[in-house]
Amino acid sequence: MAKEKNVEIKNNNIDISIGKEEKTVLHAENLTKIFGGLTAVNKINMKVKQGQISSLIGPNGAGKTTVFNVVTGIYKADGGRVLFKGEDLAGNKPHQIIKKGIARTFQNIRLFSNMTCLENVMAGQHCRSQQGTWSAVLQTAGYKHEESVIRKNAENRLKQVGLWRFRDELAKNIAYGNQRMLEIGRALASNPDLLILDEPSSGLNDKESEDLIIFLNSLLKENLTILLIEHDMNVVMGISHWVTVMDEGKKIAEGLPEAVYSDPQVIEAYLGKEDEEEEY
Amino acid sequence: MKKVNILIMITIVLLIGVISIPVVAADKLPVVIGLQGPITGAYAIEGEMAKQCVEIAASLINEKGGILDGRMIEIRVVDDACQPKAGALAAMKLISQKDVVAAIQTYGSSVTQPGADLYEKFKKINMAYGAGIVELTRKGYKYFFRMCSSVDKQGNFFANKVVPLFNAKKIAIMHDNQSFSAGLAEYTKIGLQSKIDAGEVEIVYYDAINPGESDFAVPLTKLRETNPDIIYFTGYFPEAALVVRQARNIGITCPFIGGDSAINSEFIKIAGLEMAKGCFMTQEPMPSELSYSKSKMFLEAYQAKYGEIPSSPWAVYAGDSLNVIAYAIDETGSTDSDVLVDYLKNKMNNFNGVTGPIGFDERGDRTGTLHTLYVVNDKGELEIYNP
Amino acid sequence: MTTRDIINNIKQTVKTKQKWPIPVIITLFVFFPILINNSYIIDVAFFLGFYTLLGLSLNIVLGEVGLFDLGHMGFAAIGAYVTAILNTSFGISVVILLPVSAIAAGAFAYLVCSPVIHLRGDYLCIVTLGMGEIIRLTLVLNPFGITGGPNGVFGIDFPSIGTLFVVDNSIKFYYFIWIIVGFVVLALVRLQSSRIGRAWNCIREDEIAAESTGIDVRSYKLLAFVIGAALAGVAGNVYATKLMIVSPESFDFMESCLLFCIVLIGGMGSIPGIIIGAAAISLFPEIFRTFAQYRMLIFGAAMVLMMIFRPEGIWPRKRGAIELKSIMTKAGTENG
Amino acid sequence: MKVFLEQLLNGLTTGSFYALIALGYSMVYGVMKLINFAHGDLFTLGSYLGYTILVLGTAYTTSYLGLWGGMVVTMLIVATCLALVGTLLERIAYRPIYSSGRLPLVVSALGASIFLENSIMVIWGARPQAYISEVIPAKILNIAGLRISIIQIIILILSFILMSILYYVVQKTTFGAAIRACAIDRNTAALMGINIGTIIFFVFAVGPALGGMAGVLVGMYYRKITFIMGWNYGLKAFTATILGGIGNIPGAMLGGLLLGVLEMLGSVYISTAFKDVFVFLILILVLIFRPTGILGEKVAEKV
Repeated sequence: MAKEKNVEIKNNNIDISIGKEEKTVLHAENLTKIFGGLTAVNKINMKVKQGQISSLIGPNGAGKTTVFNVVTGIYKADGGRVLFKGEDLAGNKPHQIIKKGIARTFQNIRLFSNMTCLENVMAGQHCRSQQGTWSAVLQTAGYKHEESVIRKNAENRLKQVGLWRFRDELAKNIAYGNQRMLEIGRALASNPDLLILDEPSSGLNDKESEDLIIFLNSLLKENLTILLIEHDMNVVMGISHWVTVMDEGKKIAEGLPEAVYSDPQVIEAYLGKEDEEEEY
Repeated sequence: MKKVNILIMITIVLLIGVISIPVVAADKLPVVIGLQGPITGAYAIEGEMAKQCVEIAASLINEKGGILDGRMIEIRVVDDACQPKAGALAAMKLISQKDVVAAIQTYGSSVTQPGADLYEKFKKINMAYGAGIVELTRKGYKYFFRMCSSVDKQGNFFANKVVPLFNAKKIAIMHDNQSFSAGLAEYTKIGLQSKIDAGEVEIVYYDAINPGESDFAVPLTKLRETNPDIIYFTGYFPEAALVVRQARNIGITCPFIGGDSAINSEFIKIAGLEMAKGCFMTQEPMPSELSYSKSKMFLEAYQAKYGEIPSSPWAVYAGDSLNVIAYAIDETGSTDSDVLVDYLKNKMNNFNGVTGPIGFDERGDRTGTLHTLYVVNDKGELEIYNP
Repeated sequence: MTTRDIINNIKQTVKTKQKWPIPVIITLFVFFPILINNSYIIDVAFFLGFYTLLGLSLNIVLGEVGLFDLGHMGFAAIGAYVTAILNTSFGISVVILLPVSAIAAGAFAYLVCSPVIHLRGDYLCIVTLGMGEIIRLTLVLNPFGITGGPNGVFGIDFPSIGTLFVVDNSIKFYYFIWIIVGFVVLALVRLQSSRIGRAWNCIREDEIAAESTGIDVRSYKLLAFVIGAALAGVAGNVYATKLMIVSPESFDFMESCLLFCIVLIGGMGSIPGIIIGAAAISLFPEIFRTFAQYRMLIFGAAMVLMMIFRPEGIWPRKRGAIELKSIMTKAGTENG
Repeated sequence: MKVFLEQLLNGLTTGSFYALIALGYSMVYGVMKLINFAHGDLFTLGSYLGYTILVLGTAYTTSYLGLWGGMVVTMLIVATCLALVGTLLERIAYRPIYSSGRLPLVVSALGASIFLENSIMVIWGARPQAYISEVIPAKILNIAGLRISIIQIIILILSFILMSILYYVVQKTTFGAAIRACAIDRNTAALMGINIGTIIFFVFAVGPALGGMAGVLVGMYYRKITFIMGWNYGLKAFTATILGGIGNIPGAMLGGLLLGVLEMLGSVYISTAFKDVFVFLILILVLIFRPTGILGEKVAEKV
């Protein structure tokens, strides 16, 4: 299984002309999530197009992360539904959803701190392997082969995110920026079709965020679709093909970056917020 | 490489173990007899007392010049903390010391069991001083002897002597789910069966309390509602004392009769004299009641050394076990187990020990122990009850 | 020379990859009973093996997955009683009962754990604790008169293959338990480095991340419990055949606590650590028996000091290249 | 009915013992996230200290202070000693390893428990001790056919007072607010300028103090005390803590009383012997259907 994926990736070096591809990968319909009294996400509609980088932006507490958590099955939607490649994701557990091809990262990095970087990435392929207890105990040929494949993929991914030199370091011991990359590497290890990144550039310095932008663009060549939550306007404008803006749980605008950027509502809700922040 | 570490560590640890084992005395002169008892743990007191008794008994013999013309008796104590696992290890510890000719076994039936199996396997005479459950002597052990009496005898004594004495119709039996007391309750029931069938008596209450607990208000209230003529509590003294107190507090006035582990000085201390006095117990002769020539000597020696006479009859049985074994060795002039077994079971009868005449039947049970009914008098002493 | 030094030395020898210790140690180990001609010490070594087996079984649940299990002795009790009852009342050979008791304990674990597996940390801890107590109490209360109540069940046979080979003395038992332990260790080492082991550790590190990395947290937790319980069941079986009696007080809360300590003193998830921990727990009382009543007192103090000066355990698991390297070479050869 | 009321009273009496001990567990857990296994043995220690004071001091206590005065003084001395021991325990066995995670703490707690239990055995001996009757008001009242011993009433009243004081302190005062804040999030509380040191001191002083007093009360009520009773009471009290919602102080009180009554009901209507099985079953059921206990509030995991 994992092997085939691998091959597929290798052959997939055709450059997709950005924006042409119109096939919808992820489709959220009237997505609603309520915590106790407050409606964190209110009837959100959004589409994520194949082979594009879409962004979900908005001020703190707009409910961006909640959308992600509903999509990836950590929270259960209170209304509406999420379609992935036309299939309703309702009732799927997170570990089933990643198997379907949606991998994610977390806002506050969640790595397996006391495991080595390589192990972290290897763990990322769990859903792409199926050897059981007995074959592991008896070290069957099938098991050895799968393990070697996992190992090879892990190496490739680790090289891809540029952390090969840290392969035997414990995840908790590497620098913050590297931890972010490692988390992305772990997500990529499951060979996803849709990669969901929760504020990947937060806590990175300019250099690092630039590298990140380049890296994300390079991922598109793997026929990946990327959905990211972002604060940093520059990052968003730099790479997004499609931007959705949320505020207080509602969608207030969506469109091409430029359009959104000049949208008065967005400026009011989003940039206005930033002014306030500056005052304090 | 992991394995290497494992192995190294194990050997290190085991070597420490080896070093720490007491070295077996090279000098074979003394006759070594093992004592296995709960030196630590919840019943440490029983073990401690048994140790003292055995030492006294040994010293009395040694003062007279030992046995087998001039060989001293040496006691080797091992601790089983009153746990089966520790019991098995303790037994092994004695067995593995080649110079130990016989073992005096421990307090508590479930601990005695694994020990008995091991001694049997290694053909070592072992004599139990505090294991009441009947099954022990029903398993055809050859080398196992029981100095104390088994619970069925006591059960029958209660059924045939005590019940008529109080001419009781409604009987309440309470035990605490531990080997000995559950067994005693069980065999009392069996002993009563004939009377029950004849419709003379009925068991109105038969239930267990949890050992180690302190609050028996609930079971006692239940018991009160059945208003029995007598209560038979087969458990141990700590619970017995509380049961009496709480029973009296909630207005149960009928006679309280305890099994042989229920009443001792501790019982009186805990229950308080005002509650304890007038409580009965079915018991083999208490140390204080022992009036045989040998017991006098023994108890004086004990008092001289420890300032009081042993409060537990089991401890004295431990001492007597030593006497019997020593006597047998002296008579047969041999320390060979089979010879001794043959002598103890077939030839020896009515050896007069501290606890009276001693003999053993084929199964290894002691013959000729008589139960009596004791009562706590106003001075808080146990005296034989004669109405 | 503190334990720390000893361990460091050994670690050195291991690091410097000297091959000589292995055969030496193994031979020492194999011939130990013949060298030490003292059945008491051999029995102590047997019980060391017994506790190692239990420690390893608990280590799967506590060390690998990080689930607090304070009722683990209950599973051993299931194994022991299944063996005892089936053997004494139906005369089934205890060797056959070895897998049976494993399966019984495993199945039991599956049944009782599946409803509570979602509980976190201390809640799971108290539930397992309660479960252990329930098992013990039920055994005492002798349901349907099969568990023999407080007396327990006795007269259990020795393990034997027909009549030609019978495990009937300390030395044979010593080999019996340590061979089992050997196999278990081998299996666990392999599991640790497999995707199963990784998944377990992921759950220990961060459940949510594990879940969204594609690990079915619930079923992997259950798997750990079932395997752990099954091994405990095996231990129980051996215990029953060794002592020839099983009685409830051998499986009380204190014992479960000791198992807990074995894992933590040895070092979570570290197999050599577990064996050291087992040694510490099972040999300590034996070695210090001469101290009689002060023994457990010292023991308690030792546990506290241990945690103060080496909280990660005597021999914590060293994560790193070694295990992965081996796989890498395999990968190389197979895909080259 | 009469029987039921009597039993209810007994249930509440044992319940209040559990509650007093449970408070110790709950407070420590709330602040430290540590199951203080040694707490049960602190309770035993309190019981033995009370015994010694009463036995040695009978002459003084009864002659100078009278029965009641003697009792009060004993209580106070025991409480102080236990507060001391508790804080010492924290300093020696727990403080050095806060940094190294929770599991080492658990082991250390177990070790401390074994140590305490056996030191008690070494000091006072293995045989059970009994509170002497002279120092205990042993009168039995007969109210409307109900037989109630004075000591029972004392226990109920005293534990009620103690608990209501604690309840007031924790729920109504700023200091209490600080404690609750720590229970929710220690680090944030520290950032808010709450002195964690003081809180920890308070928790490790008051918890054992209450436990110790419970110990004295148990001694006075049942007279018999053994060095192993800590396990039993500790286990029950801990169960009570979870039942009420661990880390939640009113919860501990409720849980304790509830457990006492449940036990009573269990042994009346099911079987005395199966009582504990019944109790643990209830506990497990509660945890399955309300994992955070009765009063514990549900906290959503922030992702």
